[in-house]
Amino acid sequence: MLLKTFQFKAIAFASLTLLLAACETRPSSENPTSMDQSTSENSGDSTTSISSSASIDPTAPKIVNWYNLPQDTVLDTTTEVTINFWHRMGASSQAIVQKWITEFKVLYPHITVVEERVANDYTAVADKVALSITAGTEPDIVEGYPDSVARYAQAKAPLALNNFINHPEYGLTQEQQDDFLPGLWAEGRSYDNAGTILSLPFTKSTEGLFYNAPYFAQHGYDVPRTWDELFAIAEDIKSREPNAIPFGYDSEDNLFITAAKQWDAPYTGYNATTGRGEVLFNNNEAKDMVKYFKDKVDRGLMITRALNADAYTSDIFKTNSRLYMYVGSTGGTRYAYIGASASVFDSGYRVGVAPLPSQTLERPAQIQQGPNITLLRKGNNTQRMLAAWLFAKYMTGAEQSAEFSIPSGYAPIRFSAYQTQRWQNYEATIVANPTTSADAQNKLVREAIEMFLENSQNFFTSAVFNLSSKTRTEVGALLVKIFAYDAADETDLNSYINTQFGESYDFIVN
Amino acid sequence: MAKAIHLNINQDYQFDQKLKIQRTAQLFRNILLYTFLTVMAFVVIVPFYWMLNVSFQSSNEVLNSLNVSFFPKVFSPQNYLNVFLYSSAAQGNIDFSRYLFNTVLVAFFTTLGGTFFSILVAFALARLNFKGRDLIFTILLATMMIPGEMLVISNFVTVSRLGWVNANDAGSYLAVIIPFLVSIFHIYLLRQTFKQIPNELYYAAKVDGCTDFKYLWKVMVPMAKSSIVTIIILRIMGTWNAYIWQDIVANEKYKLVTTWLRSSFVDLADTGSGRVLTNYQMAATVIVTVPLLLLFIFFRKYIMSGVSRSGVKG
Amino acid sequence: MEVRLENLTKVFESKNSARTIAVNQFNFTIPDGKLVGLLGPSGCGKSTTLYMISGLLYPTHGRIFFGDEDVTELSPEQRGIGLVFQNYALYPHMTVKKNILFPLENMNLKKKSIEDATKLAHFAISPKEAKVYYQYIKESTSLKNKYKRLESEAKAVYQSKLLEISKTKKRNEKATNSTSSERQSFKDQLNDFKLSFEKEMQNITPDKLQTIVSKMNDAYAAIEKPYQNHKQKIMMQLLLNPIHWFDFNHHFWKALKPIVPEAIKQVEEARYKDYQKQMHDEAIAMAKLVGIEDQLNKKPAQLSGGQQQRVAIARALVKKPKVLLLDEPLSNLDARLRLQTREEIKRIQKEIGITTVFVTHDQEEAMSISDEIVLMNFGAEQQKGNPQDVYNQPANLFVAKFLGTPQLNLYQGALKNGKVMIQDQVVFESSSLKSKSLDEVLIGVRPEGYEMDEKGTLTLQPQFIEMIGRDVSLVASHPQAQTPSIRIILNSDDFSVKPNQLIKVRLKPHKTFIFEKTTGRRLA
Amino acid sequence: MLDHKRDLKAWLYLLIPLFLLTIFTFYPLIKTFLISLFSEYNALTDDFGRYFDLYAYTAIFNDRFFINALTNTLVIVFVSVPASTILALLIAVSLNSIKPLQKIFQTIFFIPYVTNALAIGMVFNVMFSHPLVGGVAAEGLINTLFQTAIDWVGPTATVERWRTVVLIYTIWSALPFKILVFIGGLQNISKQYYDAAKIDAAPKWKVMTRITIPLLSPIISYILITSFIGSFKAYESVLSVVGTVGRSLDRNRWTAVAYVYDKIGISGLDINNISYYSRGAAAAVVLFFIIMIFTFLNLYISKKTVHY
Repeated sequence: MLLKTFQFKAIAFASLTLLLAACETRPSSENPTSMDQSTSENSGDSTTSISSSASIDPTAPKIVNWYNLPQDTVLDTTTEVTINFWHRMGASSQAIVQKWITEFKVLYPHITVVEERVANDYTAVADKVALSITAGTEPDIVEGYPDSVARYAQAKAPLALNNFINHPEYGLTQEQQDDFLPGLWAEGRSYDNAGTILSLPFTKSTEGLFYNAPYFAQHGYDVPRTWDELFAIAEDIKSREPNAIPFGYDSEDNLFITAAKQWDAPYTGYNATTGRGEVLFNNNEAKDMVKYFKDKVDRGLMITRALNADAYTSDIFKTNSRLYMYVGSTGGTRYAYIGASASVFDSGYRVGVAPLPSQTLERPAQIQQGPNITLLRKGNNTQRMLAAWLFAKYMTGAEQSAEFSIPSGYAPIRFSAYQTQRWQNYEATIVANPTTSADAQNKLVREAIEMFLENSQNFFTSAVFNLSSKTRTEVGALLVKIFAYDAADETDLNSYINTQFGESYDFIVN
Repeated sequence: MAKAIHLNINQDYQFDQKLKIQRTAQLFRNILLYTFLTVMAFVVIVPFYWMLNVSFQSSNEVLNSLNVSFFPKVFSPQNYLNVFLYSSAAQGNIDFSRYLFNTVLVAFFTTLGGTFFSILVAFALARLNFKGRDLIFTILLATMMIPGEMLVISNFVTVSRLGWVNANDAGSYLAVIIPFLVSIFHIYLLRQTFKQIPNELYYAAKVDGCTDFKYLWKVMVPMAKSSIVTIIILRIMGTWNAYIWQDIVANEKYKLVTTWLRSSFVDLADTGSGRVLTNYQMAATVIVTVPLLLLFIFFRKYIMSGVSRSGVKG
Repeated sequence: MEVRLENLTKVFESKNSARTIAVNQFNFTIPDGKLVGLLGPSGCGKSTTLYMISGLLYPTHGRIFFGDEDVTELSPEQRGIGLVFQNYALYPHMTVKKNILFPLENMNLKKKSIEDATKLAHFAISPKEAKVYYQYIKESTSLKNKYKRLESEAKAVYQSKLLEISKTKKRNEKATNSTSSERQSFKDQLNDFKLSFEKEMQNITPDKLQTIVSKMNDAYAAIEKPYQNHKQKIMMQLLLNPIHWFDFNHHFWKALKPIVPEAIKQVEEARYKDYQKQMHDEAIAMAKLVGIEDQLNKKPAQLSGGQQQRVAIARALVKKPKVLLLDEPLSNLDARLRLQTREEIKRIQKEIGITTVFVTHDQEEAMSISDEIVLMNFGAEQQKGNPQDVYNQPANLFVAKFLGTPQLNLYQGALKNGKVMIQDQVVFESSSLKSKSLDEVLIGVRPEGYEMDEKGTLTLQPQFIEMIGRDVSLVASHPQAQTPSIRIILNSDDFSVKPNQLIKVRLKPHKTFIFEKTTGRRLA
Repeated sequence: MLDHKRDLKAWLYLLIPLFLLTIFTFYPLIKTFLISLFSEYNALTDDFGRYFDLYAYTAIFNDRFFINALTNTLVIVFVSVPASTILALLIAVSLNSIKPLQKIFQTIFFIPYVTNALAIGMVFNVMFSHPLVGGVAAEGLINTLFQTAIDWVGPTATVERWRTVVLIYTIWSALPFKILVFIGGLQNISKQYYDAAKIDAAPKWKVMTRITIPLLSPIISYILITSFIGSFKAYESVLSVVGTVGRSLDRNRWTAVAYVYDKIGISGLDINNISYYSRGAAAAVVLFFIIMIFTFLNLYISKKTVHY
């Protein structure tokens, strides 16, 4: 019976191989396909600096054709449209979006927006969107990171917003565009040199150094600006409290990427000749950087989330003992207080926030993170895409931006957000020395956002290509391995680091 | 004479001796058996003991205690209630009961449809003879060896073309139920059983003017009920353990318990530690395990003879 | 019901197109109400024949008639036969009662009896039309059967022709041509059938059949109509009262009985009869007939072989088949039970007088209960007739050898103008042999065919004496015997045999048969 | 032996199931075969690309992580399947030869079968857990019991260690079904064989090897075949036991299936312009053929050795 099966399969396979003969065979050196070429003129350096907005060359090849929206297009308010918005927001944020949808419905009664939380993390969202693109059931608007957008771009799925932005009636005026924080705005343009805009900034954050303010005051520490300063403090603490772990860093991924930037160690970038994204982190500068932190971890001065049994390091921080400073996302600012027991809070536990320390003061760098919103091309259904655009525009409005930031700690993405009544009221509520956890949170959030604004010139993002997210998670895992590795001696450690770097690199490019 | 008697006694004595030896050997063997079984049983049971233990610990204990506790420091049965009340941000505020409901629903229909189709196909393959039967059976056997992931993507495209993916309605259920409704493994198992039902019964039924279909349901199915019960259990288990496929196709509201068990209970709402609240997780696991355990205890007899049948050559 | 087999042939084609002819041109008629034993060594095609009669197998050629109805094309259930298998094939998961009920449950009694009743009603109401109509129905069905038969015969012929061709085929054009031509002619034939069928249909169809039918129905409706309204009302009333919900039909019928018009009374009766009860009663009756009424609630596994056997028979008979088929029904029973059940079967068969075919390889069995036996070998009939005749006048060597225990003894001999001699001793002569001469014949002698006689012409070397119950048999040897030892049954009065002393015997003519050695044909 | 006039009926029984199978099994299967051969297949546009060649296959066989994944799979297959089978057989036989407590034991041994595989995998993970930095979290059960501080499943766990845990888990979770099947089989063996053995005063082990195993051999071969097929597809077990929630499974711990999932998750082309997706498909196909070969081997061997 089963022998028959085998024959049957064998035949099937034979026929396939016959097909093979009929088919064209690949020339040895073949140029990469569409997406890669489009980015080929992209700046050669390892990361696209955002503070200095890249020069636009309209003749450069476009990653996707700009959708042609005639200037005289008018919104057809008679026919109903339904647009889908996929995201991964937590409950509270989702509630806000739902509120916006109802408000938006009042403005445009004929547009129905269906928001949906399709996954737990952005990669999963991207997977779903990718699959839905294959199946032709993709949403109109999706929340996500640039590398996902790059992924969609392989199917020419993202909608180029340029003509929508430039539309006299429904678009954005120049000052409206300038109202966006330049760095964030530029990110939407970072996919090619033709100035194609594929995304609008949505919820943005960076990493900040959160420290136990009273404790610092008590021992007369100044807020550290470099890692050396930070670890000097850490050692001092350690000398006082032997079982303390003075400093925590929540995201290993971020630590590696940011530190690499600060150490001026290549991480990822675009190959100058082929123009394809490439992985570069396997170099000595990066290894030195890793060794620097590994040393601190070994000396019990530092801990990361993975080393903390997958608990945010703020977890220990909140106990007002052992851990007195940590680097976390400003998006989660409030968690510096949330969960801290009342007794701790009443005992005078207060949190301060500062920019991320850097290796040298000359080369500060701070990762800029947080998802954007991207529109997806819906064939030639202009009205539908216009509707989607309008909602996107609405969500990124000053009012909304402010509304979204205050509870979360994400920074408003538009300057005018700070002029809104809502923001003013919020500012008014902030008290100099809060006595309730809620007040303290508000104060801290405000400080975090200020920090965000003041340092936005130090923001950077990494190159965006089909392996970038894989690289990101891999370097994180790499860091954890090395930190957790129990080295016999210097040489052993070096060899281990080398092998691990090598493996990780092979793994990613393979 | 006396000597003889003495001899006899002696022999009897030796005889007793033999008996004793045998008895002790027997005893020894039993002791061995029971110790072996008990040890194995212990090994098997430990994870469950642990599951229960954790499921009764307080959140504070699972998050902050610095050494394992073999019994809950603070006995907190309320976990079992909280599992249902707990709506973690990570799950977009869809609570456990919803997932349980989905699972039960899906399990019900997959079992119903799946078993029904398995019976039909197995019958056709085992009883009726028609051109190309062997070919079909061969192909089926071959597909039994396919790793499921070879099918995932194409199937995803198919179901989404049918508009079932992330559908906010029964569509999501269809997407979870339909694609893997027909299980070749079960067909195989059932066919083996059917094969063993003597042909004469079929001829007799024919003579009694019984149609094929009626014969299937009135004679074959009752005779194969143990195998069918087994299939049902396997089906339910399948749904209970379904992970990847349903996670891909169904949107949050329509996913099944496994997803919940794995990715929910991430502690963001309470203390923001970002850790998994294992006590809730385990409580939930216990909740989904118990009904199946009862099911088994209830059907033990059938299941046992059922699965063993499947082994016999057909 | 008489069963007629017309040159029945069954050819099994295995995948590698090896053809085995299980039954070959078998012709036979089973008289109505008789019990016929199909007898033969295993693999002689007797079971195949039985299964063809049952409809589980379809013949390759030939026809099967129940009475004058051609059932060749009919499926088992349509033929209305009862079949008892060698291993009884009882449904293990059903109780004895359920087993017996099973056939009844399958034959929609209600529908049938309503139809019959309606027919009667029609005859009662509008005899003229009814007569015409039902006549037409009858004729048309038989016509259909006829053409079905014709077609299938033609098909069989066509296929056999194709087979011939494919055999003689030498991979050349002509062969393929001939096949195509055959196909063509076959097609034409079918066409002709179709045409002539339509024509004949025309003939038997009474002019304005429609009007007749409608007339008939109207007449019926005319009577039924007023009653129907009544019926509705009554039903409503009953439904209002919950007491009636349980066993509704019963109450309903009770209420209807007085008001139902005479003409359609049976129809309504048939409609509201409690068929469950009827089936149940029939099952019980059957159980009584075979004597297992006290086992009804047991599962087959709990019964002895003999009881299972009876259940099987009951199940076969319960739907009152026209023909009862038994496939080696006794072979699974021990010797004593076998005798018992044998009688039992005979009794039951006589009691309901059903035409019965009984397949066995045990000649004693067959001979003891059959009204008539058919001996088969190599798929062909060897001899048939009343058991005793067959035993006394075997048609050929096979039959003679197959029947009778101990087996008949064979001697090598010669035939010199009418005289049969063994070792130059004339042992037998017969007028029927005239003055034939043949130097090689076989002399078959039944064990009881010897007589001690000083002047006997046959000299035997005794070996020992065997006593089986009352009869004593002498085991002896003879140089010309086909077997090393021969058995002789002596009548106990004359046996003064001393060991190792030659004895002389005479052959009884009517117990002695002469066969042609080469063909096994019987000479005398 | 029954002559069938109409094939049509049989097809009616198969109609719907075959239809479903065609859409959801045969079609994707064939498509995957094709994708694995079109080395520039673009999953997002479902565009097969220009080239029909075996590059995807060469790529995966030059990928040490695929080889590594295969090795992991094979280890799981060749350790856990025989081990669990033998263990299950022993347990079943012992269970079968005791009277008191039998049912209770049976139930206990069946429990793993009805628990959610993933969840219980996580229990194992917790039991073997080990904090990378002292004093931030508790040692797992095992480390506590044996007074060790070994990383069994964490990022620094050595191959031997995490494999041990995975194997323990896979064996553990494979036991119940097998025990069940064997007990069923043992109960079908008629007592008389054993009585005969008693009369011949055959020693216990001889009874086992000469009677029990031969008579169980059809069931054993069935178990082997199905569980080989099953464990070749292992993935969730590893993921849940030695993976961490929220992080992708460590590449060194991949099984073949994990490899497939990773590759079909990445879009676009690798440095040699071979679509990752095609590579995933190729890996799946390779796995498929390996499984098939092993199944035939199994069947062949069982044909030789099984007494039906």
